[in-house]
Amino acid sequence: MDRADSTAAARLFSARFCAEGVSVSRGGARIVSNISITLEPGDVVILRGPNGSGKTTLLRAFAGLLRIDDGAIRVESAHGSSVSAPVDEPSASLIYCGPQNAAKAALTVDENLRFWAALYDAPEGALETARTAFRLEGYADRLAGALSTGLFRRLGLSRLVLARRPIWFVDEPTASLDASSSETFARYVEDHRAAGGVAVIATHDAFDIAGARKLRLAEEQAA
Amino acid sequence: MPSLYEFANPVLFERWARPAIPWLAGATALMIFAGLYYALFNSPADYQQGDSVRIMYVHVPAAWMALFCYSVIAISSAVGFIWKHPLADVAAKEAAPIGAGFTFLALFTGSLWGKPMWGAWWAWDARLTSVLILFFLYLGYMAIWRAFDDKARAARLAAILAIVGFVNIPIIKFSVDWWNSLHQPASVFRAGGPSIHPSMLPPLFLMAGAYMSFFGAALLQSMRNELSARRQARLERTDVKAASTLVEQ
Amino acid sequence: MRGLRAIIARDVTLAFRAGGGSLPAVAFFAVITVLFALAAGPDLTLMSKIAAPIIWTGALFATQISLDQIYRADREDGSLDVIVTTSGELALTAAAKAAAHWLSTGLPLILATPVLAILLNLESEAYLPLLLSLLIGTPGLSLIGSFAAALTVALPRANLLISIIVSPLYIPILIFGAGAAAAGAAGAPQYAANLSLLGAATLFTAVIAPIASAAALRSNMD
Amino acid sequence: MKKKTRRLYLAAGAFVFAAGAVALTLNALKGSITFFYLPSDIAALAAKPTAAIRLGGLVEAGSLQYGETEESGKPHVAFTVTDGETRINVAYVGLLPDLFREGQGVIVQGRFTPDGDHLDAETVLAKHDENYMPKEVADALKESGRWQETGGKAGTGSGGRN
Repeated sequence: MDRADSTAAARLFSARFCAEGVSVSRGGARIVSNISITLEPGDVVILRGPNGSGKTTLLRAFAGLLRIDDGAIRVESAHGSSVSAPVDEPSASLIYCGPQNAAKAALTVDENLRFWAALYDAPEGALETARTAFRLEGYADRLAGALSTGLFRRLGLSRLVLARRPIWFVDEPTASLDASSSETFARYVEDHRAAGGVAVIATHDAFDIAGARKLRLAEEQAA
Repeated sequence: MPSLYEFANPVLFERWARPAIPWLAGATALMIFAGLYYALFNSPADYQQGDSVRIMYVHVPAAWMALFCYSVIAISSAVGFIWKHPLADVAAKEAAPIGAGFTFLALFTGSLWGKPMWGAWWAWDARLTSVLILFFLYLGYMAIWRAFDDKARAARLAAILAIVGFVNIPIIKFSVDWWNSLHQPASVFRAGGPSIHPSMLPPLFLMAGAYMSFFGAALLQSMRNELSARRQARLERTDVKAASTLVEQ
Repeated sequence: MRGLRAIIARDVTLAFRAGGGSLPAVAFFAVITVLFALAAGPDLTLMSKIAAPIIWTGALFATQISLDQIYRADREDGSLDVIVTTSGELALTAAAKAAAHWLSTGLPLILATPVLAILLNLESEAYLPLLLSLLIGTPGLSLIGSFAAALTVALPRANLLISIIVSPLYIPILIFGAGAAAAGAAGAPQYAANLSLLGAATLFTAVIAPIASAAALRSNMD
Repeated sequence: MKKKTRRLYLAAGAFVFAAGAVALTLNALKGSITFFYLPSDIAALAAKPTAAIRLGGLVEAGSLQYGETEESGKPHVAFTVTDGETRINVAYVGLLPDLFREGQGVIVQGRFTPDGDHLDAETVLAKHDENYMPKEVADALKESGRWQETGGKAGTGSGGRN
C-alpha cells in the first residue's frame, strides 16, 4: 500500500474550517441551530447523535450543499501557523461523501474513478493511489453495479483520497464495511490528519479515531 | 425566530387588506353594472362589426388583465426571490388562478367574436398563439405550486419559472405590430392616441376598471385565505421538534 | 473545462449503455411517426405535405421522455452532490448537462430523420430544410427540457409536470422550426426569416436556461 | 481562474449569445415570417407557389361578383385582392364572413390554379382594422372626405410592413 504517496498528496495545502452561529432549516422546520465550530489543521471530529438529530443536514450545510438561514461558513488556507484570508471558493477545499456512493452502476469502477478525477481535478497519479488505498485494483473493468455492497462503499470512499481536499465531511462511512475495511479507512483518516487535514465524520458505529474530538448533536435545551 | 417569516408582515397586511376588500368589491359591482349597461344598451354599433363589437368590451379588458396579472406574478416573484419577502410569494401564487381566468375569458370571447367576424373560431397567428402560450404558462406555474409540499421551495421554483416565462409578455404585446397578423393592431394604447371612437370608450374603461378592482379584491381575499391556512397548518403541526445543537462529549 | 468535458462524456456514455435514454428516444420517435402515418391514411400527397410537421412533433415528444432523468438519476445516486460542489459555475455545468442530453437524444433523432422521412414520402427538396431546422432547433429543446428537469428534480415522478412546463416554452421553437421546414420545402421567402428566428430562440434559450437551471438546482438541494 | 474573472468571461459569453439572438431577430423582422403574403410578395416570386398559401390585402372596391349558387346553398364568389400595387383574382365557393366588405382587409387561404390565373380559396377570413366607430361617424367621415386617411389603409396597415 502506497501510504507515503497519499500523505504527500494531502499535504499539498491545509486549511482551517470555521462555522459561526450556523442554523439550517428544512421544509420550514429548524433542524440545527446556532452551531459554531473551528477546526484547525489536523482536527478530526467524530459526530454522533440520534436519528433525526441533523447530522446529515449539518454536514451538507458545511459542504455548501444546503442554504443556511443564519451564520457564516469560512475556509481559510493555512500554511503552518500563519493565518491567511478566507479562500475565494470554499467548495474547492472540501469534499463531502454522503451515505450514497455517487457512482454509476452502468459504468465500470475505472470509469467512475476517472469521472471523479476529472471533477475534482486530480492528477493521473491520484487514480493509482485511490485504487490501491481502497483495494480496488482487481476490479478496474467490473461494472460498479456488479460490486458487493461493501466494495461499492469502498469505491465511494476512494473519492476522499482521489480528490486530495484538505477538509473532509464524511457521512456514515463504515455502515457497510467489514472490520478490516473499516480499519483501512481509519488509517486513511489518520494519514489525512497527520498531513494537516481536517475531517468531520458522522457515524452510528463504534468507529473511532485516536485523539479525535467527539461531538454530539442533541436537542437544544430551553435556555 | 422562524415565526418572523410567517407572521410579522401578514399582521400589517391584514390590517389594511381587510377593510379594503369591501370597497373594492363594491367598486367592482358598480362598474360592472354601469359597464355592461353601456356596453349592451348605451353604446353605438360599429360601422363594420355591427353589434358584435359589444363582445369587445368583455374581451379587450380581459386580455389586458391577462398580461397585467402575469406581470404582477413575475414582479412579485422577482421580489420574493431576491428579497425573500413572504407576502410577495403569496401574492404571486394567488394572482395566478385569477390571471388564468382572465386569459381564458379573453381566449373564449375572442373566439366568439372571431367566428362571425373573421369567419373562424381560431386562427394560428402570432397574437392568438402567444396568448395561448400565456394560458399554458399560467397552468405550469400553478402546477409547480401544487407539486411541492415545502412552500418556501415551491415559492423559489415557481418564481424562477414565472421570471423565465415573462419573456412571453413583450412578444404578446408587440406580436400584432411585428408580424402581419389576422388580429387587429393596438387600438387604445398606441402612439398617436386611441383609434376607437370616444363614444365607445366609456364602456371599455368601465369594464377595465371593474376587472381591475375585481382583481384587487379577489387577490387580497385569497391572499388572506392562504395566509390563514398557512398559520393554521403551522399550529396543527405535530412533528414540531426542537432544533439540535452541538455539545462536546 | 476538464470537469465539463467529463460530465458530457459520462452522460453520453450512460445514454448509450443498457438502460440509457438514447435508444428509447429513437424508438419512440420512430413509433410516433409511424403511428401518425397510419392514422393519416394512404394518401401519399397528403403525407408528403404533413411529413415535416409530423417529424417535428415526433422529435419534440421524443426529446421529452428522457428529460426527467437528466438530473434525477444523479440526485438519487449522490453524484449530483459531487457535480454541484465541484462545479465552479453551476450554470456552465447545467449547460454541459443540456449539451449531453442533446448529443444523446437530439443528434440521434436527426440521424434517424432521413429514414423516417422516406416512410413519410417527404419530397427530396424538403430534406435539407427539415434537417437544418432540426439541427438549429433541437438544442433549444434540450436546453428548455433540462431547465424543467432541474425545476422538478426533487419530485419522485415528474414526467407529467415536466410536459406541462415545457409545452408553452417549446411552442416558439416548434412554430419557427416547422415553419422553416415548410417554407424551405416550398422555396418561400419566409425560409430565411424562420431560420433566423429559430436560431434566435435557441441562442436566447442558451443564455436563459443554464442560469435558470442553476438557480433551480440550488433551490432543490436538500 | 479567479471567481471574478470567470464571472466576467461568463457574462461576456452570455452577452455575445444574447446579441446574436437579437441580431437574428432583427434580421428576421426585416424579412417576412408572416401570417400571410401580400399580392406584391407573390409578384416578387419567380413563380407562383404551388403549395397552399395565405394571401392578405384589401378587397378591391367593385370587384366582388356573385356567380350561381350550388344546391347546398353555397354561392360562387369572385373578387380581387390588392395592396395598391398588385392585384390578384380570387375565386371562392361558400359563405363570406360578416366583416367581409369591399375596401376592407381580407385573408384568403388556398392555392393558385395551375395556369396561375387566380387563387382558388379554401377559406376566407375577414381582417378587422384597429378602428372602432359608430356607423354615423363613419358616414360623416366619408361625407367630409377625410375617410380615406383612416379607413383606406385598413388591410395593409396591419403594422408588419414597416
